[in-house]
Parts: sequence; structure tokens; C-alpha cells
Amino acid sequence: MSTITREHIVQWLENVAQVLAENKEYLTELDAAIGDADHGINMDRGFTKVMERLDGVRDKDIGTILRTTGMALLSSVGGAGGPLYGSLFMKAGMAVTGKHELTPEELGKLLRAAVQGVIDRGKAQLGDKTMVDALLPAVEAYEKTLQEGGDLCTALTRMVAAAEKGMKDTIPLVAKKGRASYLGERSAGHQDPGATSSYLILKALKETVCG
Amino acid sequence: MSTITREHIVQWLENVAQVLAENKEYLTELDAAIGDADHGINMDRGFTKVMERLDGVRDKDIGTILRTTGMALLSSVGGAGGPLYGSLFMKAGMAVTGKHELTPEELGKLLRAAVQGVIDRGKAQLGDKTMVDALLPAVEAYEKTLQEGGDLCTALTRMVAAAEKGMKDTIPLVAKKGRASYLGERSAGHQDPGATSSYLILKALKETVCG
Amino acid sequence: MKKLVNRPEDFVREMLEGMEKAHGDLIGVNYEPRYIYRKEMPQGKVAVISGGGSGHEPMHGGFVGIGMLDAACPGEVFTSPTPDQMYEAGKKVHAGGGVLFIVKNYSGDVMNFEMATEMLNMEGIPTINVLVDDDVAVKDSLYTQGRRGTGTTVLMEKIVGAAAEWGKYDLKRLADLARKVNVNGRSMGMALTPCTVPTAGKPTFELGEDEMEIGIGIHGEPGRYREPLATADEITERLALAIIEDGPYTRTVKEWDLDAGGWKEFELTDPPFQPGDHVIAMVNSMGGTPVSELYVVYRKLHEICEKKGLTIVRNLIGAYITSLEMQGVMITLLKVDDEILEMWDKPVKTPALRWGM
Amino acid sequence: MKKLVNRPEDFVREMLEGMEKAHGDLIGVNYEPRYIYRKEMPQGKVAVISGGGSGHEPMHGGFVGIGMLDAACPGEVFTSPTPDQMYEAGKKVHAGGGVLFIVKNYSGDVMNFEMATEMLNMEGIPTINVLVDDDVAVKDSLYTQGRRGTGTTVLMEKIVGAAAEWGKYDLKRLADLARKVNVNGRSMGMALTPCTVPTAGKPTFELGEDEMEIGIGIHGEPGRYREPLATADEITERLALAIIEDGPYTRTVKEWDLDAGGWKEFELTDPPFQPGDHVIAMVNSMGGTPVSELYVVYRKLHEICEKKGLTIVRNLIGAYITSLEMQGVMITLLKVDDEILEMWDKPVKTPALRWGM
Ligand SMILES: Nc1ncnc2c1ncn2[C@@H]1O[C@H](COP(=O)(O)OP(=O)(O)O)[C@@H](O)[C@H]1O
Ligand SMILES: Nc1ncnc2c1ncn2[C@@H]1O[C@H](COP(=O)(O)OP(=O)(O)O)[C@@H](O)[C@H]1O
Ligand SMILES: [Mg+2]
Ligand SMILES: [Mg+2]
Ligand SMILES: [Mg+2]
Ligand SMILES: [Mg+2]
Repeated sequence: MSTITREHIVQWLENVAQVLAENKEYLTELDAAIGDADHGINMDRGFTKVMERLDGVRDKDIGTILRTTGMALLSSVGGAGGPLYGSLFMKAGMAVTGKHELTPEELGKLLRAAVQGVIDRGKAQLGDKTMVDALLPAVEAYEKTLQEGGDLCTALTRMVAAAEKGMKDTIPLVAKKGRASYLGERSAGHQDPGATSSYLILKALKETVCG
Repeated sequence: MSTITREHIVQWLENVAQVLAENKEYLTELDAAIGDADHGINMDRGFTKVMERLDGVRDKDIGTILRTTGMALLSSVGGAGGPLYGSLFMKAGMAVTGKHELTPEELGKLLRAAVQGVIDRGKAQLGDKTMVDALLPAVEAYEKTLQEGGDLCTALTRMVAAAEKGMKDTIPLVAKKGRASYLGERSAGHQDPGATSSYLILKALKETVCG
Repeated sequence: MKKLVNRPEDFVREMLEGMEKAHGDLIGVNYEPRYIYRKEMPQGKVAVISGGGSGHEPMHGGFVGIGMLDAACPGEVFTSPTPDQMYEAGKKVHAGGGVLFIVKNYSGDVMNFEMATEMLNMEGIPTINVLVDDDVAVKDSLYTQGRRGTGTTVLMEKIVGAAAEWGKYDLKRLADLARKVNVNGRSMGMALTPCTVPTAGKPTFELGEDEMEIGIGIHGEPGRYREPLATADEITERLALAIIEDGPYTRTVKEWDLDAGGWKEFELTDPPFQPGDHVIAMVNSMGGTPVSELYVVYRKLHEICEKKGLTIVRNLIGAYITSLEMQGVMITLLKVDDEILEMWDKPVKTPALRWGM
Repeated sequence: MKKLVNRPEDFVREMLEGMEKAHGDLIGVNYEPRYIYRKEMPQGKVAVISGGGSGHEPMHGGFVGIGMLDAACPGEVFTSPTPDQMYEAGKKVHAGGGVLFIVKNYSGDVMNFEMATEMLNMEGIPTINVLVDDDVAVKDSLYTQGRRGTGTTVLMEKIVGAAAEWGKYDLKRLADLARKVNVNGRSMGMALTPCTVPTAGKPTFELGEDEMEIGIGIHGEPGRYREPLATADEITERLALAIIEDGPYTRTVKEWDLDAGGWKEFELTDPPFQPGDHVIAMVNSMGGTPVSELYVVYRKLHEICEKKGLTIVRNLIGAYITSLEMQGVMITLLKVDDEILEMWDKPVKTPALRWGM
């Protein structure tokens, strides 16, 4: 396995929709503890909308598919998740405009652009207890593995491991961004819902491409 | 024992105040089941007011003492209980104006006037599931016992027994007057709070006079 | 008990103190005996007074002001006020036009207001007591004391208040209008949760997570039926149809007769609603139901009324006659004619209802 | 879940349908994307628009009308609306005077409104986004995203809405006024009970019978502290002192700069309250607390303000910015000057706030 096809991307999005539907209550419960109990509901609503829109762009290039995903999320998720995941997928799409297949390096650029989109929009730093805590280490692990000569599936596997670690590492943190920040010290001891959905999305990517 | 003194009456009212304070929650619970959960609170508030006013009329005649009691209840109990018990004591007082002692017959007139005051004000009939169901049989038992030659304490004892029976007989009844009537059939199976407070008041009279 | 209270015994007094501080430009409060009164009373106007147990806020105190009530007598929570309150309030705001009492049909309210009516008339202040008994959840009137006074009270206070203020109606004409509003208004309510009287400290009844009470009054009392929880649409249909399809309702009322100088009893009959009727619709929160849910109910009510040929010409959506923090909803429909509608639209300025000024 | 709802997913839409049916003379509703708009928009007036998650009713939709908001964008319950809603609403009510967005400081609201601000300005419609961040329960601003927008939002919408309607302010002057209101307003809230998001079906947090949450926001989220239940006076004191004794508060805000055609960031500082200040006081129900309890709170608030040398010159007591059926109270104090007070007193006609017309 050394290329990512358009079919992979479509399949990935479909898998994400399914995984988020399955984890709707779990994500919402995480958000209830330190937020406002809607993250799972929001993400599920968003990817339901993505599924509706996907049919119209299935045959288009990967850039169009991902930008369409971003627009669908932007206009249906709302909350913090909407602009953040909207930016993530739109920037991801803009990084691969016109392409129908991606090399591992191109996927790396896509991922980097995606994460940068989230950071530009939300201004969160590592350790602020947000989705950035899962996304940024994940992209870095992916890039590093490729640089060190690892293959696509090794890179994706390490990416997911880093995302999982980043997600779990949010537990002791005191939130600095997002709703959880209003809780101050009380936000510590809970896993961040956004970091959790980010982990699930990256995990679905690895599983789609590499099984 | 064949006369009722002013001291008896004052003592009776004090005992009623105490008994109603003790039964405040019980009466309120009965009212919660088929009314609005305030009968015990109302009666306790009323007799607290009576106690305040009593000092000013302790040395007056029985008529004045009872009319003052009625006025105090009227301006402090509210609800249905206020005008009804207000009328009961005012009519009782008016039946014995100027008297400092009562014969058993005079007490009978007092009781009859008292009950009539309740009926005139509230228009309830026997079986409507109200305080009348305790009061009316009680007065009739008292009058009958005297007519048959019974002494005061026998008459009072039979009065209390009749009140108790009347009170308990309200349980299966469907209410026709008062708040409980809004419940229709659902009012059956519960003892009427007003009949219960009436029983307690009459019982206190017997116990004050005869022990 | 989850409430913003201090000592439960002080609840009503402290609420009144808050109202006095908040609305001192418009209203005053007398504490011994308790009543809320309008500060500036126009000479010659009939004084419109109501009262009842506390716990139904904003009714009645929140409706004292210009173009509605001139005084309100609050009892303890869910306990009718005492006759001396209505008597003193009447004397305070009487401005030469006499006094109209608006009385909700509960034995306590009826008896206490009757006594006050006697007292004021004996004092030479012409006073008429008009009843509100609009709750269709109560069926029988022949042997019982009939229907409770609920939502129509709010509408009556607005309409009759406007006629006294802006229409310059005299006492008898005002009583006629009040009676007309009463026979044309019908209500029914339901509860999702019970409520807690502060001095009692615990809920007046228990209700399972999947249950609701249909046909409640406004005193935290259980309703006519306990049923499995239903959807907003089903509940709305249940209440609306009970109101719209209610047949003629006849009862005997007892009012003070100014000419005879004593009580008179007479029959009144509510005419059923007819297709083509124009109505004011109130969707009222029982206290703890937020306005978002009321709009969900209104949406369905509007649909049902259309289907039944009733046109909603005005509406009132919010918490106007409540049972403390109870969650639930009450629907009131009042058939209007030109006179009623004209008076509804007149300006009103009270703490809880305000438009046109 | 004890609510008047049908399918939870339909809750917001059905509420909007109810509002449209109830207030069709004043407002219209667009469903795709969702926004509530004022029906008749005066030419040249700045369009004042707000929005946020649903569940805070009557805010914001209930404040659309004359002299307050021109449009409101409701998201799902407790979820910020999406940029296309604000963008379309802006295009709909823009009448040549540009658009002012009133944005509560939550990451979701801020980001979605920022995107809409960019889109409208790119479209040639001058648009400024002004923040409300008034919740003193949140202390730190240096490393976090700062204070939440809560009660001051309601007051700002009234005041800024009046300046746009009656004062004919242009966009920049209106934004200046909005900023002035924000730095002079402070709030703090508490909850006696949690609330239930319809689609979630169960309460967002659990609270024991003897506990309360202090320093809550408006999204059913837990507060800063959980404490043993206290009396109304103690709670009022806790909230009022936190507000009155709050020190200067500085944060960086990001607004669209019309001249530069891009974003600018700058610092804003809230001046602390001073003896002698005149204030508007809002005592707000979180949704399920009845008005009677609010008056008990107001009574104590009035006393505390007097003691601290603050004069309450106007008040607003009721449910204006809520968290569904949550029981609890929020206090807001806004220091006023002549300009703010003049605009407060101007007529307003919306479904939920009305006076002078
Ligand atoms: N400024 C931010 N930057 C990055 N992520 C953020 C930011 N603000 C919030 N988040 C993420 O968003 C998640 C919450 O999303 P969601 O519940 O959908 O939105 P909301 O908080 O508006 O209800 C948080 O768990 C956090 O990971
Ligand atoms: N018309 C009436 N005649 C006689 N008794 C009545 C009448 N109406 C109510 N009652 C009595 O009053 C009692 C309730 O009193 P209370 O709870 O103090 O008043 P309220 O019903 O106004 O809350 C009932 O239990 C009943 O016995
Ligand atoms: Mg959330
Ligand atoms: Mg009672
Ligand atoms: Mg009562
Ligand atoms: Mg949210």
C-alpha cells in the first residue's frame, strides 16, 4: 500500500460517519462533563449532512470531496466543532486540489494543512486541552515516520498511536480554550471530547487505508 | 362535672393550639393528597394568632373569648378553613354572649350554632366530604345524649366518638365541596383534612373538660 | 427543597418587599393586612381588585398598575387571602366608582371575598363580586362547587381593567363585561412535575419519570387523570379539544345585588365554541416550563384551531398564572367580540403585562 | 425527560414555527438556513443581529422587532449557529446601514460569527462584530479565552437596538456604544437544578438535593464551584458582591476594522463599579425559577446595592436569558450614563420585551 485513492477518501468519510454515529453518546457524555453535552450530537449531525452531499462529488477529485465535506460541516455542525472541523477539511482539500490519488508525502501535506487550519481558526496551543492535543502530535508522528523511511501504514499506525496518547493526555489538563476553560480547575480529570473525536477520525483513516 | 367555666374554654383553646401544632404536618399531608397541602399550616398559623389575641380577652366572658377567636381565625387562616372556622367560633361566641359559665344545655346551643355557622357559610351537606361530616354527627350525638339524660362527660365522649366516625367515614366519599371536589373520583380513598381538624378540636374540648 | 427562599414563613412578605422596591413608581404595598395597590388612582373610576393565594405569580400582584388591576390581595402560598385584606384594599383604592372583585371559584376564595363584599357594601362602598370558573377539567356542576377559576382570570383582568380605565365603564356595566368574559373563556392545564410549597418543604404529589397529570388546577394539586407521558402535540390536542368541544355549561352563581342590597343567585351558561369564532389564545407556563416549549405547543394549538374553524386573533404566551415552579402548560381560549377585543388592545402598564405605554 | 417536545430533533424548528404563527405581524422566520427577521426594516438603519445556540429563550429570537434586534440566528440547542445563517440573515435585513453582530464570547459563537463577518464584508456589506464577555465567574483572561457572554447581552441588545432605531446611529458609533455597554456590564449566575438538552434526553449534570452550582454559564454546564445549598439572601450576596467588587478586567478582542478591511485586535478594560454609580439591575431566571423567587432576590440585591453606594435606576426581573428549564438565577448590573439610560428608555416592541408602544 503506497497510494491513497479517491475511493479510500470516500470510504474514510463513510467510515467516519459510522464511527461518529456509534460514538454519538460517548462523545456527548464527555462533553457533558466539561462542556455542554452536544459534541457527539453535533458531529453526528454534521457527518449525516456530509453523507448527503457526498453523492454529488463522489467522482470529483479528492480536493473537491474534502472541501465539500468542510463546507457541509461548516453549515451544519455549529458550535466550536463546526468552524474547527470545517476548517480542517477545507484546508485539507485545498492542499490537494485536483488530485485523484495521493502519495504518502502528499497525504502528509494534507494532514499538516488540516491541523494548521484548526490552529489558525481556534488559536489553541498544545496543552490547552483541545482537539489540537490529539491532532498536532499525530501529524508530527506521521511526518517523522515518513522522514525516517517508514511506509504509509507504519506512519498511519504511529499517527493513530500519537493521537490516542494526545487524547488521553488531555485528561489531567486544565482547559484554556473552549467551554471547558470556564470550569477552571474543575476541568481537570476529564478527557476532552474534541480530542476524542479527532482521534476517532484519524483512526478511521488508518483503518480505511491499511485495515 | 356539670358546668363549663371560662377557664375551661381558655384551656380548650390553648389545647387546640397545641394539638394543631402537633398535627400540622399530618393535616398538611392529608391536604396534599386531595387538596393543596396547606390545611395544617393554615390552622397552626390561625391558632398561633388566637394565642396572641387570647391574652387581651382572658378575663372577658366566654362569648367575647370565642368571638375573638373567630375574628383571629378569619383574618389569619385564609383558604376555606378561615371563613369556616372563623364562622364556627364567631357563631359559637354569639350563642353565649355575656356568659362566664355554661350549663351542658348551653354548651349544646353553642355547638349547634357553631356547626350551623359552618353550614351557612359553606353550604356543604352531609356526605360532601368536608368538616361538616365530622361536626354535624358530633353535635347530634351530644344533643341526643343530653336528651336521653346522659351527663356532660358522657355527651362529650359520644360527641368525640361520632366526630371520629364521621371523620373516618369521609375516606370512601367522593368530594362535592372544597378543592378535593376537583379530583372527582380520585378524591375517594382519602380522609378529609377539614373533618380531621374538626375531630381534633372537638376531642380537645372533651379532654379539657373531662380529662 | 430547591428554591431561592430564606425562611419559608417570610417568603410572601419578602416577595412583596422585592416588588415594592422594583416597581415603586407604579405600585405600593401594604403589609398589615397585605395588599398591593396602584399608586395613582383616577377619580371616579371603578376599582378593580382581585386576589388569591400566592404562588401564582405574576398573577395577581404583577397585574396591578394602569389599565388592569387597582389592587391585589395575596394570601399565603396557595391559601386564599382573608376578608380584611380585600376590605382594606377596597377602602384604599375606592375612588368613588365602587369596587369590582374578580374572584376565582375556589371555596376559600369565594367565601373570603363574599365576606369582604358584605363588609364593603355595609360600609357604603358599592361592591360586586364576579366569579371566574373556566376550567373544563371539572365536569360536574350540579352537586359540586363547579369549575375552578384559572387562565381566563388573566384575560378578564386585562379586559375589565381596560374598560374601567379607558372605557370609563360604571360598576354594573363592568360586572356585565366581566361575566361575558367568564362565560366565553375556557381553560385546561396539565403538569409534568409537581411543585413545592415553601412551608411544606416537599412536593405536593409525586409523579413518575414517565407520567403526567392532566386537568390540574393552579394549586399544585393532583389533576383529574394521571397518564403516561405523551408528546407535545398529543398533550396540546388533549387540552385543546377538551376546551373546544366542551358543551354548554350551566351553574348557579352568587353575586351581590346593588339594588336589592343583598345576595342574589342566578344561572349562567357558557355557550360552546362555534366554527367562525374569533378567539384570544393563551399558552401559559405553569411556572417552570420555558417559553421555547410553549411555542411548540402554540404551533399545534394554532393548527388545531384552524382545523376547528376558530381564528386566533390575539395570543399571550408566557408564564402568567402559575403554580410556583411546576412544569406544565395551560391553554385558555376566549371567544371575543368587538367590545372584548377593543378592551384587550387598550394600553396596559403593569409589572408583568405591558403594551401601548 | 419531562418536556413538552415531540421528536427532539424537531424541537428548534417547531419552536420557530410557533413563534412565526404567534408573532407574524412583527417577525418572519427563514428555515433554510434558520433565522428570525424583522418584517419591516427602515431604510438606512444599521441592522443589529445576534444569535447563538437555542435553549436561551426568549433570547435572541424573542428580541427581534422594533427598537431591538433586526434578526436572530438560532443554532441547535446550546450549539452556536453556523456562518451561513448569519450571512443570510445579514443579507436579508441589511438596509444600507451595514450590520452589527452582537456576539457572546464562546469559542463556537466567536468563530462562526467571525466567518460570517468575513463573508459579509467580502460581499460589500460593512459588518462589525462586537463581543459580550461579562461573566465575572470566569477570572482569568490572559491564557484562556476569557469571560463568557451572559446577562449583559440582553441589555446590550435593547440599548444598541434603540440607538440604531431611534438614535439613527451609524455603524461605527453603534459599535462604540455596544463596546461601552459591554465594559460596563457584569453578571454572575447560579443553578439549583441542571437542565436537559432534548436530544440528549438526560440532565447535563447531577446535583444533590442539598447542593447548588455557583458561577454557571447559560449552557447547562456545571459552574465554577459546587456548594451546599444556601438561602436566597446568601446566594444573592455571593453573586452581587462578586459583581460589585470585581476589579478591572482587561482582555484582547478581535473585531473587523472597516477602514483597514481586515481584523484588528485591541485591548479593552472594564472599569470596576464605584460608589455613586447608577445601574440597571437585571434579576434573571435561568428558565425554571418563578418570578416570585426573583423578587426575593431583588429585595436583597437592592439592599446590597444601597449599602455599596450603587443606585438602581432601572430593573428587569424575569426570564430573559435562560438555560432551558434550569432553576437558578443570574444577576447583571450595568453602569449607565445618560446615553445608555436614554436608549434603555426608548420604546421597544418585540415578542419578549415591550414598552412605550
Ligand atoms: N479554540 C479552540 N481550538 C481548538 N479546539 C477547540 C477550541 N475551542 C473548542 N475546541 C474543541 O471543541 C470541542 C467542543 O466542541 P463542541 O462541543 O462541538 O462545541 P461547543 O463547545 O461549542 O459546544 C472541545 O472539546 C475542544 O476540543
Ligand atoms: N364549602 C365547604 N363547606 C365545608 N367545609 C369545606 C368547604 N370547602 C372546604 N371545606 C373544608 O375545608 C378543608 C380544606 O381547608 P384548607 O386546606 O384550609 O383550605 P383550602 O382548601 O382553601 O386550601 C377541606 O378538607 C374541607 O373539610
Ligand atoms: Mg459542546
Ligand atoms: Mg388546603
Ligand atoms: Mg389552600
Ligand atoms: Mg455547544
